[in-house]
Amino acid sequence: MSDIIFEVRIKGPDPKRELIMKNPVMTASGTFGFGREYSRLYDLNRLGAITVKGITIEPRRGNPPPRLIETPSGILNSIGLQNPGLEGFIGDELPYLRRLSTPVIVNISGNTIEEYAFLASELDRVEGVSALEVNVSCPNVKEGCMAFGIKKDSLFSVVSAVRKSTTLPVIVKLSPNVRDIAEMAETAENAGADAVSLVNTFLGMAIDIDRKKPLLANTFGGLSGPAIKPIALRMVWEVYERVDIPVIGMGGIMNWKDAVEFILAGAASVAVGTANFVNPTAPLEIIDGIENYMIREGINDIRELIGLGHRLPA
Amino acid sequence: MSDIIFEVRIKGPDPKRELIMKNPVMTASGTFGFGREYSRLYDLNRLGAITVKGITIEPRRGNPPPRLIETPSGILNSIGLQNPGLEGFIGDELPYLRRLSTPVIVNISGNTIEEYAFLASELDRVEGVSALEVNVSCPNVKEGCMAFGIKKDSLFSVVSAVRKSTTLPVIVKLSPNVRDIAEMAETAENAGADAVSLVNTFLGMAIDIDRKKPLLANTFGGLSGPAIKPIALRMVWEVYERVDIPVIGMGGIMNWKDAVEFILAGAASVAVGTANFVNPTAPLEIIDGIENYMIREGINDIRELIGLGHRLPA
Amino acid sequence: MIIDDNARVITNKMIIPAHYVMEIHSPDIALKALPGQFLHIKVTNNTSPLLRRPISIHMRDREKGSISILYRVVGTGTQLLSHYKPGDRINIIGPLGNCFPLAAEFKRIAVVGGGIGTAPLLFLALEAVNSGRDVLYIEGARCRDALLLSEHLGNSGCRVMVATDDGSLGYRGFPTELLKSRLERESFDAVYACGPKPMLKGIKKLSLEYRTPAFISLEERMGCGIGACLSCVCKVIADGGRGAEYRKVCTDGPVFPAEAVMFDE
Amino acid sequence: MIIDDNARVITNKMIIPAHYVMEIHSPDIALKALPGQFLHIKVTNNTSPLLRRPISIHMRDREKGSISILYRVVGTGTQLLSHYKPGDRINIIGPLGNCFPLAAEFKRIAVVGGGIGTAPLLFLALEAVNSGRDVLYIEGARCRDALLLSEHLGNSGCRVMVATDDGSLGYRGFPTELLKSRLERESFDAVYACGPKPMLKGIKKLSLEYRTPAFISLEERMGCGIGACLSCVCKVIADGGRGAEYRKVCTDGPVFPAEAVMFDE
Ligand SMILES: Cc1cc2nc3c(=O)[nH]c(=O)nc-3n(C[C@H](O)[C@H](O)[C@H](O)COP(=O)(O)OP(=O)(O)OC[C@H]3O[C@@H](n4cnc5c(N)ncnc54)[C@H](O)[C@@H]3O)c2cc1C
Ligand SMILES: Cc1cc2nc3c(=O)[nH]c(=O)nc-3n(C[C@H](O)[C@H](O)[C@H](O)COP(=O)(O)OP(=O)(O)OC[C@H]3O[C@@H](n4cnc5c(N)ncnc54)[C@H](O)[C@@H]3O)c2cc1C
Ligand SMILES: Cc1cc2nc3c(=O)[nH]c(=O)nc-3n(C[C@H](O)[C@H](O)[C@H](O)COP(=O)(O)O)c2cc1C
Ligand SMILES: Cc1cc2nc3c(=O)[nH]c(=O)nc-3n(C[C@H](O)[C@H](O)[C@H](O)COP(=O)(O)O)c2cc1C
Ligand code: FES
Ligand code: FES
Repeated sequence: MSDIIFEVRIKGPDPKRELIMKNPVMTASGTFGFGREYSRLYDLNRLGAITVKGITIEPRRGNPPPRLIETPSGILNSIGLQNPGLEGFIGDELPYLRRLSTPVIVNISGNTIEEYAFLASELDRVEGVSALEVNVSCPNVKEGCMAFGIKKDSLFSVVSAVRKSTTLPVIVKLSPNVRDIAEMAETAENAGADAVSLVNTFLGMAIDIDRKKPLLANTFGGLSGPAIKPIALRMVWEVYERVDIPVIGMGGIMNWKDAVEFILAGAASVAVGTANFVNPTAPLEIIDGIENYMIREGINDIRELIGLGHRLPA
Repeated sequence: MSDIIFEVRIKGPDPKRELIMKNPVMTASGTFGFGREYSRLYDLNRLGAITVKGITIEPRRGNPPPRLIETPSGILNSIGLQNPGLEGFIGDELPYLRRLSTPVIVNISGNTIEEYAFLASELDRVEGVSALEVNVSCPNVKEGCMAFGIKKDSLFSVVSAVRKSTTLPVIVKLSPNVRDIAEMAETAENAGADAVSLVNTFLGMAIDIDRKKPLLANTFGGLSGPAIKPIALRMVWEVYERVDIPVIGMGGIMNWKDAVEFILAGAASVAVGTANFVNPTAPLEIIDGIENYMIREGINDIRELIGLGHRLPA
Repeated sequence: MIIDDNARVITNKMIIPAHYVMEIHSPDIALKALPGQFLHIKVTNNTSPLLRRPISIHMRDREKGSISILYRVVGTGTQLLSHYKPGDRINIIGPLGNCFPLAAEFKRIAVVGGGIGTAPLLFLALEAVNSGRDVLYIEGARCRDALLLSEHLGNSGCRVMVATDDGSLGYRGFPTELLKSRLERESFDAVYACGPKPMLKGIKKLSLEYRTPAFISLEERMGCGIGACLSCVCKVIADGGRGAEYRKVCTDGPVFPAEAVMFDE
Repeated sequence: MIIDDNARVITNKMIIPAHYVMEIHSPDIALKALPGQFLHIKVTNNTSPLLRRPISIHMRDREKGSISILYRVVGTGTQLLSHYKPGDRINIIGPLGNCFPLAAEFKRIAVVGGGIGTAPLLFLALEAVNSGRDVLYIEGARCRDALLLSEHLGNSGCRVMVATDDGSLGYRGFPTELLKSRLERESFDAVYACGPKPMLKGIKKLSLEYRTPAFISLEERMGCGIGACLSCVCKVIADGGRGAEYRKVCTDGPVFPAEAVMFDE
């Protein structure tokens, strides 16, 4: 390790409960299971943070297969929030995660505002949870979730309810399926979010021309991967200009160069999603790559890099 | 030619001015110049229709270069509506196009509602113009255009104004940079559109990590190509369920299989855009491919295929 | 541990049209691999096709430190795979998944492969023979020229039978029919199968009918290949037959007890 | 007509590290090609990289019906190009763009290539010599080992001079400086150049200073390559020097009169 200041912090209402990441690279929810899977490939303690698969109060079975379709430079998924539920998570998954030095961010979803608030208050005092990510942007479930994230008033209500239920740092995960994502980010900020993360997947589909029906059993799915990177990057750029809270950038980050683009656009931290499937050690390579880039560019503190793209003269 | 009914019609207010395409394949505005360029490669009379580059009243110089960036399975462009203006188009480009048997659709853009109305009324009686495509979705110009297409009230006003100014079939080109494109399509329909075309490009960007600035001189650009296909297809699917006017589908169509997906999703006609750059004879291969598919599937009339994906049992 | 290896291609040869065997130098994977496991293979450095391709381990040679795959070219990914040349580096992750359970009490077994589904079964059959089991190996194919393995198995110690759709060699008909006729005559402690879905359905039926445990290897589209993304699920019977749940083909499988698998119509 | 050809690769050889010459069998393009024109080349069948790559025509052999390109591997596209083998098919569109104007009155000419910019100039120089012109060919490169063409030109009838940044061969310094020293001593009817932007700026300056027409070949990112998409524009002087407008490098160029080109700072 060099002298580079690589630490990223997300402050919540309680100064003692700040989310402290040793580097700006985390994993994106739903692409990294509950961490354990990838621990068979490398030491998870190297990561800045781990965001786990989206959790609901009750276990969910998810959507029928096929749940995944490859598209040009992207994938469509319709997992449908299959998860072991709050208790299953706390009982079966968290004990392992707790042993890591890497902070754990729990991604939560609900069908109602009350469900979000309940999850937040239940997780508030659970040891080993460092922050909550409020998923109001999953396009793969019939009720709730994305429905909350694409309208200002419901977004405000959900975030306010979560805010009142926990003193953990609250990250709001924004949907890109909106006209003006910066406005949504602003709404989340006004409702008490400590950070916003973006983007979740774009609603998409594919059709089987032989069967003449949608390829995904669920008709629609969420598009992720390098295909969406240009749009995700633009959204991070726009949001950075409108809010004062940290922005966590994601969407198609495959390597350290992509990550640096997001940081220059304004991301205080980046999340690696689909890339984990293609190259499981991508997060580590991205950590090293950003650091080497900073050394090469003579930038000592990651904070100088964040949003630098906006500040340089044309 | 087989006995397949391949003709597609878009009816306008004047029964004598119907847009009649001999096949469902047209070119997408801005990717095919004014046709002449591609006539050096093949006979343009084979196309269902030609949509020309977006026209404004006055000539426009466009944005500074670089105007094009390659992204994973896509491109970002920021041409900025460089065009010879209405007079230049009528004087220099239309005479050539008029000699073709293929109908010509003129894509129009304005900074104000009055400009749209003026263009529509001027083009109304110009020989050789078969339909107008109202571009309320170009993301690459500072004023007007996309600003009109992403809000319902302004969209309604522009389309109504154009509708009043011409008896040509009016196609409204929708922006995908909205939350609910079906709602926008409905608005266009209510304002008098004879068809909707979608999608225009997605607003995106790329950053040069060496210069630490946006790669496109114009900061943002429009994303097109196969990367966006899953989203575009989903939007066509949604719009088809909400409007009764024909839908012209586009966004990442590279080959006949992609085109068939759009038709199954509900497109009465498809437009080929970025694919022209990659494979200039793509439109011809798509025409042949759709026809062969119909023969193989025993479908005699293209109208049976349109939206078929919605009608088959699960 | 899962091994992430930039491995060297030793050979990559077409054996019959559109079917290739690639041998890859990867000592750590060769050491650990079990029959039924698979590799997750990166076929390109570009972003399209984006995902890795899951391919079963067809053979391994511990001494040489190599593993082989047998694959059929069906699309872009397998096409790209067929372009690798000896000496090229290929990124593989493995060994992944569970394996065919060769329980001690399974002394007489039948192995049934249909088409390319035969790929993971050679490894299994050879391990079974080497551990002193009696192995009947049934390979099904469209026609004589589409058979993949029979020769290799010739002097392996397996009993080999062949079913071809057109009767150009061996039994005329499906390998399940051939298995059924054997089940009428002899009994097996376990059946192992891999192949197209209708064949696996047939195996499940026979397994129930003849009360013989059967283990089938499933395919599903995969993202991560290591159990993290939940893309690759199949439906299995849960709650003692009253319910259903989704299990991951990549880590709970690819091998499942036939009776547990719910084939949707 | 523009020719869209699924052409056969004849050879594809590295000449110095990262630099290749590919010869392609394409009789129709060979017949029509003019010096300064380019091909738009499809480098892959996948969607990434999506766009074709513009590469100048380096040589042509009408009898053989072939054209050659000289290219430097700088990214994914040119990397893929370097993997083509003799016998492979490659899709090319061409010949595209305008050409270096060899007006009848241009009897004594200077041709200046910097780095890979020398690629389109061999074709030009040989045509000029064959039509009885006096040609001074200046090639600039980083160092002796990076020189691309000098040998080919050896017995072509051109006068050849070399400039290397490090002085390892010929003049030590930029090719523009070498040209300037020639312009002090002899006069040319026209100068033709291709190379990095700073070099082309230098050529423009010399053209104005020595009142010698100069024609420079520009590069810009291209979409269609045939004038339809307006991606590839460069800024040129318009309205008799009072205004500026954007012209398409693919069809209005790639060759422009140096004096017309506006180089932004
Ligand atoms: C655990 C496992 C082991 C496998 N072992 C082998 C093996 O040993 N040898 C071998 O040849 N193949 C094997 N396969 C299948 C192999 O993974 C696919 O054939 C391959 O991924 C196709 O890639 P492609 O790019 O060539 O084809 P694509 O262009 O991706 O697809 C071609 C066709 O196959 C369908 N398809 C692709 N992948 C899957 C999938 N995973 N499930 C269902 N349909 C699919 C597509 O929809 C399409 O119709 C295995 C699959 C799994 C899940
Ligand atoms: C008319 C014309 C003729 C050309 N002739 C030749 C030739 O004869 N030989 C040769 O080696 N090259 C030539 N080039 C350049 C060649 O097209 C590029 O080097 C090539 O497209 C790069 O592709 P890539 O995928 O390898 O690199 P990429 O990965 O696409 O890019 C590598 C680097 O080059 C930059 N770049 C890529 N394309 C361009 C461009 N068009 N303009 C400016 N910067 C770019 C990228 O931003 C990046 O920094 C020519 C270009 C033009 C426009
Ligand atoms: C298979 C899969 C499952 C996902 N599940 C979740 C989830 O449970 N909760 C959530 O907020 N986002 C989920 N996402 C979205 C990702 O966290 C991420 O926002 C998105 O994939 C964009 O990043 P990427 O392009 O790097 O993958 C999922 C994505 C994928 C591909
Ligand atoms: C270079 C370029 C220029 C374009 N110019 C216009 C335009 O002038 N008017 C318009 O309505 N759409 C324009 N478009 C959008 C296309 O018509 C089309 O909607 C979009 O590219 C999506 O289709 P594709 O993915 O097949 O390219 C342009 C697209 C590109 C790539
Ligand atoms: S492929 Fe990711 S869980 Fe199986
Ligand atoms: S590349 Fe399309 S106009 Fe030049």
